[in-house]
Amino acid sequence: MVLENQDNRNLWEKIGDYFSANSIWMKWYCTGCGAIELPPTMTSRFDMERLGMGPMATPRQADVMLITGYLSTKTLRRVIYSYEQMQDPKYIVAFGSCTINGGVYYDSYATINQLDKYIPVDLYIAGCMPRPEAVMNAFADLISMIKKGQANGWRHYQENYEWYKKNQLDSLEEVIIHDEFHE
Amino acid sequence: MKEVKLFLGPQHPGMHGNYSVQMYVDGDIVKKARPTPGFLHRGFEKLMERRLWMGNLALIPRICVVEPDINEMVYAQGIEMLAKVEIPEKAHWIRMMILEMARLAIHIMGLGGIGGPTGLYTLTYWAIAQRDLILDLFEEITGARVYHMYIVPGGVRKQLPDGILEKLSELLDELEVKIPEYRELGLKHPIIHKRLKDNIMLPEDVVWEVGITGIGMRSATNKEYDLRKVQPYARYDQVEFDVPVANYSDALTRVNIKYKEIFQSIRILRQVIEKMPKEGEVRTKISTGSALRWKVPAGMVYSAIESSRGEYGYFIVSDGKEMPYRIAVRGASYPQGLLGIEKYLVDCRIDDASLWMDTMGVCSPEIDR
Amino acid sequence: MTVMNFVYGFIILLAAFIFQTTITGFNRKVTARIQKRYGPRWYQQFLDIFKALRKSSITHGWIFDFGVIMALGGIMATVIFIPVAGFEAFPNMDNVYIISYLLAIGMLGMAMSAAGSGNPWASIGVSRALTNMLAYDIPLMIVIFTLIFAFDTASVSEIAAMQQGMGILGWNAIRMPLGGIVAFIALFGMLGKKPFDSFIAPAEIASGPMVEYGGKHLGFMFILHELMTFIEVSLILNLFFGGGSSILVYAIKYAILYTLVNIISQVMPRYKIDQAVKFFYRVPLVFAIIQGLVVIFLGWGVSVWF
Amino acid sequence: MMNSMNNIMKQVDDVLNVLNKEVISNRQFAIDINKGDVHQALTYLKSIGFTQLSIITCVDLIADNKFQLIYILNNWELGLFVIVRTDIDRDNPSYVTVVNIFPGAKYYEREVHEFFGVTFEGNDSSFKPLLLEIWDDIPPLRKDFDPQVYSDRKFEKRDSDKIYRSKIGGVKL
Amino acid sequence: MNERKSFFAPVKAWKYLLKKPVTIKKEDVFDNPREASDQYRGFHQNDWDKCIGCGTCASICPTNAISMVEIASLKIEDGKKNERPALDYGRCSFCALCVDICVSDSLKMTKEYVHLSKDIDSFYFIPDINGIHNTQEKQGYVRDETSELLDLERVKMAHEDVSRKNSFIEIVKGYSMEMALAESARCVECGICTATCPAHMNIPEYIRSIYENDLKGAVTHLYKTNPLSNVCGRICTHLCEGACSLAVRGEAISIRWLKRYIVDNTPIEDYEEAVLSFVTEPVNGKVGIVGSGPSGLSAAYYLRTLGYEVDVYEKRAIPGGVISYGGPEYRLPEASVQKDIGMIKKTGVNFITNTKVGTDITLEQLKEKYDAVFLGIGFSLSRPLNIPGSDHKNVEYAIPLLAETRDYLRGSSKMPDVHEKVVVIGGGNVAFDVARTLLRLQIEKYGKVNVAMASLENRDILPADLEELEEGEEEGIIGSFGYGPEEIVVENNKIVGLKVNKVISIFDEDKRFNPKYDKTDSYVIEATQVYISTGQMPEYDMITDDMKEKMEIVRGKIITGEYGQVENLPWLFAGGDIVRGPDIINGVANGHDSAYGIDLYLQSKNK
Repeated sequence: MVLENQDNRNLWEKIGDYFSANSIWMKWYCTGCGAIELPPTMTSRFDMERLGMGPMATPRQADVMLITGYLSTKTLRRVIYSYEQMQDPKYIVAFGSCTINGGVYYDSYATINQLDKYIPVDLYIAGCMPRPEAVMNAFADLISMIKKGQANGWRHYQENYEWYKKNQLDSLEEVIIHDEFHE
Repeated sequence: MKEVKLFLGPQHPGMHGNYSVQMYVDGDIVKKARPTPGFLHRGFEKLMERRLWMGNLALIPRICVVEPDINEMVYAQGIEMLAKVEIPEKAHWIRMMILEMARLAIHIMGLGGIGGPTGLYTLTYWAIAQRDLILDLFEEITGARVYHMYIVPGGVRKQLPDGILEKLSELLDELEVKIPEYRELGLKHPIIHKRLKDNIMLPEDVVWEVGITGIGMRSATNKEYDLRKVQPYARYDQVEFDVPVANYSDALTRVNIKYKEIFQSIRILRQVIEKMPKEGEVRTKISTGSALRWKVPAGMVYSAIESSRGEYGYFIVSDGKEMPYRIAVRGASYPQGLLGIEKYLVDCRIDDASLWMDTMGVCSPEIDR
Repeated sequence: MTVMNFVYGFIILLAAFIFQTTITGFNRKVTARIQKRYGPRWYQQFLDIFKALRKSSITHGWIFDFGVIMALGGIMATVIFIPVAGFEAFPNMDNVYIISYLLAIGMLGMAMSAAGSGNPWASIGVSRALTNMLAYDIPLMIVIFTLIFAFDTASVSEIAAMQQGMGILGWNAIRMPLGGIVAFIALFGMLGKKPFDSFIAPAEIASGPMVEYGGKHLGFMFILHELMTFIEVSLILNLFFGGGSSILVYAIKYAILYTLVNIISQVMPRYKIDQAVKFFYRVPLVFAIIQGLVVIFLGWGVSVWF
Repeated sequence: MMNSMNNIMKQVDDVLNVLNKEVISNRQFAIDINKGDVHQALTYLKSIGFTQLSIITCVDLIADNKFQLIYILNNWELGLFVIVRTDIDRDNPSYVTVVNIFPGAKYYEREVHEFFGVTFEGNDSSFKPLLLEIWDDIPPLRKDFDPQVYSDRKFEKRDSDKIYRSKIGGVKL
Repeated sequence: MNERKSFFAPVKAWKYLLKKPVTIKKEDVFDNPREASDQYRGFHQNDWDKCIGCGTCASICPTNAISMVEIASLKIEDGKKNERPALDYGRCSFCALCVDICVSDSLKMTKEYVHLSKDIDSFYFIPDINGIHNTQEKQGYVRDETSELLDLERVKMAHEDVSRKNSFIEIVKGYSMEMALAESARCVECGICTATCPAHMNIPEYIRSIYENDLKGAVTHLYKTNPLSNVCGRICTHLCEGACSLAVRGEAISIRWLKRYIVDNTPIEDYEEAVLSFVTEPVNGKVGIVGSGPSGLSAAYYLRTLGYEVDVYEKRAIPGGVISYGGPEYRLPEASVQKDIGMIKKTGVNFITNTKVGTDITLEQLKEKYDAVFLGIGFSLSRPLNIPGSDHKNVEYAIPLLAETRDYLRGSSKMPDVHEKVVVIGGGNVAFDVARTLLRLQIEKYGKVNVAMASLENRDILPADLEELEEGEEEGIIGSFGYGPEEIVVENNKIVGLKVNKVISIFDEDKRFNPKYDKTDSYVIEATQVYISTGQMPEYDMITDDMKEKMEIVRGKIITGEYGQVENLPWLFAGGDIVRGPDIINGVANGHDSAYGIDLYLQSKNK
């Protein structure tokens, strides 16, 4: 892991991190059931945009990917695929129990147990599912982490690409997505 | 022109939930569409065979994320049918209240949901914030916003907190004022009319062919095919309500029916508040002993109720042990989400694809399980 | 042409960017209010743009890159020719033709770049965007030609100047109400505001042309978008709403016009692209032709009302 | 309501070769049908008002070495459910599709194939995967499939014991 | 059907431009997140003082999120484990089933719901009263009567009504199958009972076997640790029920009656098969056992199952010791005693009855004859009471009476001589056994009851079980509890009564036995016969003096090693009352332990 307390960013990177922190676009991808608390977070009641966050339609534009709960292997392939499409710096926030140790589906044949084996996670939120307040707080935390230059999961992914790939292949057999589904 | 293959989802803003439709388009017209479910497959049916009858309570709400309560109800009802348990009168009324609140919540969200594909985001923002007030009420009754785990086999989990009926009544007053604003903004909007009217049709024979239930079915057949009327469960036979129907099913009709059902739910809730027994037990045990060792007599039963999207059923097989032998889930959106897409998304425009999902009510987690 | 012209041009460019981005940020708050919430900080739009510029980028071939540069170049060039309250970087070159021609370069650059990304959503988006352009451009051009006919000049600043002096009554939007309506509606189409935003509809085609842009490309696209908005709003403001006698008046009118467009678009769903074309050819086109006929044959609205 | 159900049951009994009847509730009954008679039964039931196919599913009766196919039909007019059951061989699970009677069966059968490995003759798409992707084990809803084992093999779990052990006597959160 | 179009209706939305937004204020989201509702299922808290470490929460947890972690700093007490639930927020689904089922009412949920971290370890925590962030958050979801998941009420056991006193019919009727299934379903399988039971019986396992209606399996579980299940199913002191985790808030499981259900209802073939299934191939080694009481029988059975040749010496005609001669018939019918002993006989244990070690054969001879000797002679003598008049011939002791009565009921002896008016001194279970036996004999002989009791302890601290007191009084015993005997009043060489004084205190400041009386409150209980039941003591006459020198005997009990081995006499093992005090289940446990010890000893010797 990158040493977190050591702040060896230069001025440009610090300014860059300031902008990154205050304008986080999340990817519009509801991977699991935690996504049901995202509409309230995004919309008027909790108004995520106050933090400068907003949903973005495509992975290319997004800064943060929210893994909202369990991931079936089928989804994980897409998640990895679109995570790699995202532009650096990029962050992952994992929601709820399922991403940490499998959650309710710990013995399921279709869902993974530990997310951080496959993609680097910057922040976990406890709860099943986390309330919008918890989600908002997580975003605030993420912002301060980015400001301090501590959200370096993407760098970790680059540096340990082999390790991540191996884990991905171990669990998924293939990471490539097949779309010849019906015909 | 060559057909282009497009993926509507799983990572697509027009797709609600983690679901995918592969579309082969010619220009803007969909020539062929194939649903791709399974992104949310967790193997519920297998996992439920490995949990205690009571332990499954933690699992079942998660089958359908947007409307968890129907799962609890249908599971509890099935077990009660197997165990031949009569639950207390008050529990029936509380269940009905929870179910109607849930229906209210999902219908409001669905009403706002048409704002997404059509671009009327203001409506979405309003509606979801409004729904949150219902979730607050849920939190007070059940202890959680989304996964309530409140309707349990044998009744409901706890007594209602004090003063909750008054709060509900106030909320209903507020909704009766606020919901018509959605009509002003949305349903009366000329452009919404343009986009929804005579569009995304659902003919009656298709309903029977595919097996679509719920609003889709009622909007096409002009019959009150609502399990609440046809096979009343809980105490739906003791409250008055109408089932809005139509004989011409375009997207606008379906949205309008949804709008009207909101007011029917409010009407039911008002009657529940009035007629609910003030005193009384709310739970009986389905079996003797501690929950670790509750047994359900052997047998099989199909328990079904009316969800916001149609007939929602569990087929439960028990072999008399502490765990279910087999549970099969009939997600209400199974027909419209799979065969419905394959057959009837054809010749729609790309623009309408996500509206189709919206107005038909396709809930991906219950298809995938 | 001197160095000073270029300095002025640069100043306009910078001012236009800052001004428009601020107005956009302000309008995000206005939008939020309609949606019953508080919304982002007023300078959020700046943060978004700089954030995007800071990110890493990926290229999808040189057309993709070149298209962005070309679009940005075209648009920046256009901004320089926009007269702002009588203040021009290159006097006497603010010809409507030049502006619309340069604007088209920007549009085409975007289209080229988006198509170069190879994403089918982008292709659909581009085709929609061009269809959309065709839809609003015909009525708008008819009205603008009418204006040129009426005022006998193609200079934007002159047209703007001619509307001043009679207060609100001097505005072309009042003098030629049908033309004003057409221009106002066309402004929605130009800005890609609802109901005419089907080419970037996120829920339908995943932001269309923008789908493959990320990082710096996206940052440039944002800058481009701000500048383009400035051009389009300024053009309509100058041609139909009397421009501005001073920078302040201009800025206020600009802000009001843009906010009006925004709050209207917030209560609008979007048309499908075919419906948008049908709409433009049914209402604004007819209005534009009537307006043209009225001006040419009756001469109403040319000098004064009636 | 009980009456109409009794009438229907009587009718069904008269027309079809019903092996076994079971009243489940006053709106629901089950009939066991021979493997060969299911199509006739479904056609007949459809003709008397059971127009909607609610679900096709399967139960793995591993003790009897059988699969039990379940067809649940819904009669909206009378508000009745009927559960049609038939047993098929578990070792060579294959059956004939009912898509020609209920087109909606297409995906249900495909799912049964995926979860239990029952093949349906005449439903070409039933052999394709539906919910799973790159599946490499026996069909998962069979009783002899243990998801825990599969999960342990494929998806590593965190060693919670180790984490707890490090906490005892140590810092509590 | 559908709404009409309206061009200007949507514009009404603009009114919200100037209205206050519905958005929750920043402070309520970030600084102090909104307080959740009163029922909110947030993070856990656990009151360690209340928690007994039963692990029921871990059993119900549908997500396997709770594991029980041993906390070294906690003491192990009866009815408490030194484990505490630890939560894995990588699993928890916040269903609160753990809260609903918590037997000790210690696990609760708070209103706290925000926990964010990059550090995965922080999602694993062992909750205490302070919760996850050590902040003592407000309580959220708690269990109440409605959400209760336990069954706190026992299945009522049917008893014979008061007419039972007319005969020695067994009082407790036993569970029917439905009752036993219902009772067994209450168990939460915490295993605290196993830890408390001296014999460490596999209680949760056999209760589960009952629940699964697998009686043969249940018998197998019983015989793993207790070969006297028929006896223990009836008259065990059931320490387990005192420790039962359900007893914290409700009624303990009727473990004893369930055990009895097993032994009474298992078909005899299954029973025999299960019992004999433990017997292994014979091995080289002979063990002699002195005394066929519970510990002797237990040692004999386990040694036999290990393959040793076992001889049991019994001074009386029938083996069993206290179980054959001590317990009253109405609690412990002859048939069940004989079933246990018969089973042990069937395993091949050789009983040598009517042979008193010390007189008929000496311990030295046994030492020569056997590789090891187990001493399980029990407390066979009554402790005498030295008050004036206690040397009268009509002053009788408990043990002879009980033994004679058993013999009388077997038909091998005449009826004990019971007077019309009797008084029993003592307040323990044995005293009640005596009193109630006397009462039945009186009815048989005279047709009416006149039995009085006197004990130092008053009703509140009576050593006997409450049900003994209740049933005894129901049958007609007149008790003077809290009145200590001063003298047996003898007039004309005939006992006329027992003079008692009110007891002020039993123990002095040093907690030594030293009763103090209030002489002003005293009276005479009329009786012509006095029975003394104030305790038993061992009879060590077979142990020679030089052996006695080598062993350590403290207050009548032999000090042994862990497995019953006497320290300086490695061939000698002891168990039962003479090691642990009067209790059948302790005897069984000692016997089992000693069997293990003997096996170890013989194996090491044979090497």
